[in-house]
Amino acid sequence: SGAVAQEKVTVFAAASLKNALDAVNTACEADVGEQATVSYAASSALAKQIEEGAPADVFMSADLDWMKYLSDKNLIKADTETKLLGNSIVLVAPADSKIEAKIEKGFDLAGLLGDGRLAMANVDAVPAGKYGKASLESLGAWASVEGKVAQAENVRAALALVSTGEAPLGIVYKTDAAADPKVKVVGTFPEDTHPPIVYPVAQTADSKDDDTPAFLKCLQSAKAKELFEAQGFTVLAPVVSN
Amino acid sequence: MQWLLDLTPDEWNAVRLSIRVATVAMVFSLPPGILIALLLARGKFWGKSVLNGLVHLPLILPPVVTGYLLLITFGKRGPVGAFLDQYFGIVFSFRWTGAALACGVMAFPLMVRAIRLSVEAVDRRLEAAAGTLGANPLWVFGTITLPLILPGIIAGMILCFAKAMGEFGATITFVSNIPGETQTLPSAIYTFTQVPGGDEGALRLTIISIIIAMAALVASEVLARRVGKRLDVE
Amino acid sequence: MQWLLDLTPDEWNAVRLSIRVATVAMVFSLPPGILIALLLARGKFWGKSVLNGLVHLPLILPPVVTGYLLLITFGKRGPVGAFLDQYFGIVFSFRWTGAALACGVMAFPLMVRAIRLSVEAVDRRLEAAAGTLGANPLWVFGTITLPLILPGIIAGMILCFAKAMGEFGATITFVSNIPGETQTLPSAIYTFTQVPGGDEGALRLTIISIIIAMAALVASEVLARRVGKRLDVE
Amino acid sequence: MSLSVDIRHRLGAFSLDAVFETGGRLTALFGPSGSGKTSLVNLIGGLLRPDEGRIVAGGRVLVDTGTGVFVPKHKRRIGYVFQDARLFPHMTVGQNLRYGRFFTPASERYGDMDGVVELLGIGHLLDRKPGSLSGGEKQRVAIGRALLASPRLILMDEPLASLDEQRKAEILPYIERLRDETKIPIVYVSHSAAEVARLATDIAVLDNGRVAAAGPTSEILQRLDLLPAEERSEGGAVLEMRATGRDETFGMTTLASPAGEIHVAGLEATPGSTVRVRIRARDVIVATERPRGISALNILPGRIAGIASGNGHFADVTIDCNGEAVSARITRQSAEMLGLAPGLPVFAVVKSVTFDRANTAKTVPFAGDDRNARGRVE
Amino acid sequence: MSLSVDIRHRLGAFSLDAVFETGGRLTALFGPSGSGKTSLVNLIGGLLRPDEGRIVAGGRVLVDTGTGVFVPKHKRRIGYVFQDARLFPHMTVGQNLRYGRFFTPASERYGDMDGVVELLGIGHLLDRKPGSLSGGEKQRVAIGRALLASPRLILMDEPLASLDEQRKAEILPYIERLRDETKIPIVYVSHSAAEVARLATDIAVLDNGRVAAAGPTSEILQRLDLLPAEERSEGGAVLEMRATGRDETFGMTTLASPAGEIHVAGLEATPGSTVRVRIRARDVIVATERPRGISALNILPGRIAGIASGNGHFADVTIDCNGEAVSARITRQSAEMLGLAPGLPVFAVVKSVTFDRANTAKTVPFAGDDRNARGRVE
Ligand SMILES: Nc1ncnc2c1ncn2[C@@H]1O[C@H](COP(=O)(O)OP(=O)(O)OP(=O)(O)O)[C@@H](O)[C@H]1O
Ligand SMILES: Nc1ncnc2c1ncn2[C@@H]1O[C@H](COP(=O)(O)OP(=O)(O)OP(=O)(O)O)[C@@H](O)[C@H]1O
Ligand SMILES: [Mg+2]
Ligand SMILES: [Mg+2]
Repeated sequence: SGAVAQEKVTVFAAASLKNALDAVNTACEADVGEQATVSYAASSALAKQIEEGAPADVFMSADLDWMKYLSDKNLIKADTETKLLGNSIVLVAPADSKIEAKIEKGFDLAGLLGDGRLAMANVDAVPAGKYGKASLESLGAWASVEGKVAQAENVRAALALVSTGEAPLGIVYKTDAAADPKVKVVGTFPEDTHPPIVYPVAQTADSKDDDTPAFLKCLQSAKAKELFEAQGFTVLAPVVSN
Repeated sequence: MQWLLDLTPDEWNAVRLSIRVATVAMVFSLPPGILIALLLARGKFWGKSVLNGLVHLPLILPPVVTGYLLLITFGKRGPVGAFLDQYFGIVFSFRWTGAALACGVMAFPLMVRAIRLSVEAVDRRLEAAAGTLGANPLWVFGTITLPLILPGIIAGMILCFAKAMGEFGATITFVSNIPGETQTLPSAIYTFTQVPGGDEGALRLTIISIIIAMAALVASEVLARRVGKRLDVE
Repeated sequence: MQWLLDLTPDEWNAVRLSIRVATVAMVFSLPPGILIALLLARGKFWGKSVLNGLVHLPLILPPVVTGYLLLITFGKRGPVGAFLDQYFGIVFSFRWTGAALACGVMAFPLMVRAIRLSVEAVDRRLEAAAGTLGANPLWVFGTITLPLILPGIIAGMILCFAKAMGEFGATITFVSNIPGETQTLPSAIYTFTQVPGGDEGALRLTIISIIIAMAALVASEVLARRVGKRLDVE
Repeated sequence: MSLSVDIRHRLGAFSLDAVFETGGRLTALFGPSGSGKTSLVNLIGGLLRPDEGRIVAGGRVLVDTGTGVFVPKHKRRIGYVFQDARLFPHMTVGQNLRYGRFFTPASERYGDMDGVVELLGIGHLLDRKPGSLSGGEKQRVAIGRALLASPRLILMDEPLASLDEQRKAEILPYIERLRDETKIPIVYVSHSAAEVARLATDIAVLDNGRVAAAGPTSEILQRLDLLPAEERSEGGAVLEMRATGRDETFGMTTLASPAGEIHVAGLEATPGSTVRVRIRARDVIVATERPRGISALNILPGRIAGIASGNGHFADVTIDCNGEAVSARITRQSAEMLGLAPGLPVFAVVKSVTFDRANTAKTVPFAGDDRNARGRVE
Repeated sequence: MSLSVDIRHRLGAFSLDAVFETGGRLTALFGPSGSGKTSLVNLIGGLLRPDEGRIVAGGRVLVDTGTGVFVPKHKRRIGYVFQDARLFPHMTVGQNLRYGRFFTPASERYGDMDGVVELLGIGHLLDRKPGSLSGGEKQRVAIGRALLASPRLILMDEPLASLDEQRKAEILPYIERLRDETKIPIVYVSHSAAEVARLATDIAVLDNGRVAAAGPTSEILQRLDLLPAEERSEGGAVLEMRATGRDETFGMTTLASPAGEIHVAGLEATPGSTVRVRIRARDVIVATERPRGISALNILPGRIAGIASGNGHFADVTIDCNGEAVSARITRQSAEMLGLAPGLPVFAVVKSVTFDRANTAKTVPFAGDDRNARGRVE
């Protein structure tokens, strides 16, 4: 069964894409001729695996850095790289929280936190954390909350800290917040306060599967757009019609 | 119950694969596990501390690091991986065999420790007695030492199996998370935890994983009791 | 060498914290570890299988799941966490104590197994002999059983320490990654592995982690040899 | 001090059903391998809990399944010398020896460490671990450990089995002194009839889990039929005699009883004291006329009371010496040749060197509860 | 078959320095506890590698530190009965018994399982695990296991220590037959002078790691001064006698030697065969005139050759019976009373029952290398 790469399109995708991509994958079966095999993991792990010769045809990263890591090493087909999806980050609180705030320059995040901690994904490594940190910096709030940040392994863990009430506030993707009834969105961080949140996609340099272009194309189809948006993503790439 | 078993084909694959991976990891790490446990318990050689350290390494390193080290060693382009591929046709990277390797490596310190403790508890005078009766060292090992360390072996095996059922950091880093090929139960659970609304799916797979491991655990206890009874002491 | 020790203050904190967390996890899980090992090795009670299963659970579950379970149990609003906070002022969430708890829980099955194997190897006739000499069961335990299971205890402790040096999945999920408070070495290493170009930093911290764990390992071997010598057998 | 045992206990296919009572100071358990001696001792020591029954030692109920009494072993204050030494492998010999002492209230301690260590010849071993001791060394340390726990009841399971005669000869008098000078009751398992005859005040003979016979040593040893065939040559008469005189030139002591006078070498007994003397049946020669010019010093006149010759080549002759019975085991041929028949006047000829140093009765008087008045050893 | 030992070995503070040679079939190692008997046996068995020295058994160099020879224990084909039984706890008694047999080439097997099992009385234990056996049962299984390995050299370390007399009496003849009918040399450690006297063709006396004396049994036992004080009563003369007749009525066998005739009960010896008879010094009565009308059947005339009375109350009298020496141990008082002096004609009176069944010499003829011509047992 070592011939995965020859039979099916193999996609290495950031774990946070699972729900949306599973749906799209099913919808695209007819167009591609088969369902793609999707391996979900952290973008970092996937990138390093591709570097070590993993049988991936498509790489979908949660941020631009790991895509760049591979393109710098000529491990992806540069002409196939597309900024596919976008997302936004929001400030969340437990559903029963009384906290209200308007996110704007100079807002008193530290005051809202009190003794509590601000749950974020890792601010150096995980995209959502990096975006959040950038936003807070540009809003002038970072310095006052830096010591109160609890950095989780990933966005989901950060969300769990808020939904269990451990942390009074957290910064997560809109897509995650929307689906969790135990948290409420306090506010959305303005897009211009952080680098664009982008999920890029590309075909790998080693990809030999003939169906790969069809799959990439389907990702940009109208029905895919619908499914991505249903999960709260914004679709950045223009729709390619058949 | 229906709810529990209402799995997608990929999830069924993950269940089957996990059992296979855990079993293979357990079985294949047993011989080297016994060997190294014997060496550590009884050997006197230069570099014993180094060997001991190496064995413990997977415990000390974050699983991601272990996985990464496996990836660059046993991967297609890694020195060992390339060698094995070329001369023996054995490929680990992105295969379930790689998952088994990762689980075996991660569980190895546990297995070695359990067996080693049993080896150290063996009354060597019994081995000497077997020697006087004509058994050469290999026979002594097979007929005396091995049966006497069975409790440790069983403990080591069940630890290995349980660990393999839960291991995911090294596995996903080494062989990724490819459904039907390298997606074990813990990887599948992890994937569920990474998306909104995945909790139910994660819970379901977790329960299945617990059931399998518990069955193995109970089997091991029964086996250990039977072995213990064979000793029939006061 | 200079390169190795050229750490940022946060990294130094992580080193110190890791040692502290591993030590505390090791020391505090020892008494319950011995107790439960004794129960499992010798007890005959209803629910023994359940206890055995519970002990193994952290091995079976993906660390993330264990971390999550800790979070909802020992967290601020978790039933146990709230109770401990209110009546004893013990808080785990976002504290290094929580990291120690997570490491202790993750290493618990290893510790219990090692001690249990030793307990099962104890010649109970020696305990009976001590009893005839006037030692009540507690004294028998302290003067006979405990010294005889020392090899298992040492093995359990070093396994716990090593595991705590490498544990990261449950820790970061439970108490997250707060520099100076809950950022242990593996968390710091993990962070490095998640950024492109972080390999060098990860390597440096990994080497430091290995050095610490190896020192502990060698110490444990020396200790075990000394204990073994105390038995002075043929 | 009395010991009363009435228990039933199953071990696999083996079932122990032992009933006996003894008021003696040292009760020997005697019987073939596998007859249940160790099991019985384990029951007395509290290492086994009987399926059913009752054990009372010195008025103290140790176990009674009827009333649910079971004194745990650490409260029984026993000194148990195990058949397999069971030394603590992680402690030095010295620590092993001191172990039981630690749990004894200082006021109840007796026996001194130095004395016991010297007696047992284990002074040079104190800092060693038991693992590398020789068989006999282990056994001696085990004896010391049990004795130094200052027990109120001593259980010894073949304590001297792996010791040479010299060592035994050194330790036996100590056990005799324990038996006679302190009031500590002793239960003593042994395969050696000589040892039992020398030490025991009472004997219980076990056979396949049942008590085949129990009673004072003199009674049991006189009944040769109770002993296994191979032990019978060790059987014989036990006479209570009084020391009447002492010849310092030759170191001989004269003992008298209604049966007559006998002369014993190397026995230290104050004149007037009572001494128990064992005359082994196999050491007695029967003569129809008083022998002259022979080295055997002891010639007791008597009359044949009975002849039993069930067993093959031998005849067991009982001689009534003025009211006391002396047994002789001779060949059937001799019995026939000499025309031995009940009523015939004969002489029992005994070499003096075959006497064992016997149980002297110069014990401290028994005084009520043994918890209050305890003799001291050393 | 000869055994030649010349080794030096240190164990902690103990040092063994043993040099002796024996051509006998059964060599007894005799000596006090801790004198190095087990260590010496371990060296012969290959469980210890000597610091220095050489051991040759039956022409085969087992170890020679000079030339670097060390035959590993599994190639020595020994049957070692350990002082501590060392049964395999995970195997049944039956599996323990068969263990060594499995490693013996079928052509070299001797002794049959059923016979040995019956002899040792362990038939009912075959399916049990050793853990719950009694002390004596363990010991018997250990003996069986060693014998059934069909060894070419048997090492027995106090094999009968924990057995009752009855069992011993059953097993001793078997060991005698092993010694006499097969050519397997036996090294036998024992504390019992009676056992040694009965079984040994040669004796090596160990004391504190040194060989104090070594030689044929008759020589060593006759030299009472070599024996520890407590063993001396077991010493005495060993006579080679020829069976000359048999009385079926009384089951008596007549044995003759230059010293005279003696009558033994219960000995099965074909007329004409040679029999070794031990006469314990303590069992001999010295008479200045021939006693009449006594039950003792054996009266050997002779002349006093010497009297030694160094030790306290006793005198050791050597009687020259027509060229053969018989020892008697009597009290000093008797010696004086009878006026014993060298040259005096006397009679040595011995009760027949005190004879042990002795070493019959009806062995298969020794024929060169013992590997080719091996007698069969059972
Ligand atoms: N490893 C060791 N280290 C130190 N001393 C030892 C060691 N092994 C044996 N000895 C000592 O050597 C001496 C001889 O031991 P060995 O077992 O040979 O005696 P033995 O003659 O068999 O005595 P026993 O009749 O009591 O069994 C003993 O004093 C013992 O304590
Ligand atoms: N747990 C058990 N299961 C089955 N049989 C047992 C068990 N324990 C003891 N026995 C049997 O009970 C019998 C009595 O054993 P015990 O140890 O009391 O004998 P003993 O009289 O001390 O013999 P020895 O003189 O050989 O030591 C033996 O036949 C033994 O095999
Ligand atoms: Mg016994
Ligand atoms: Mg010995």
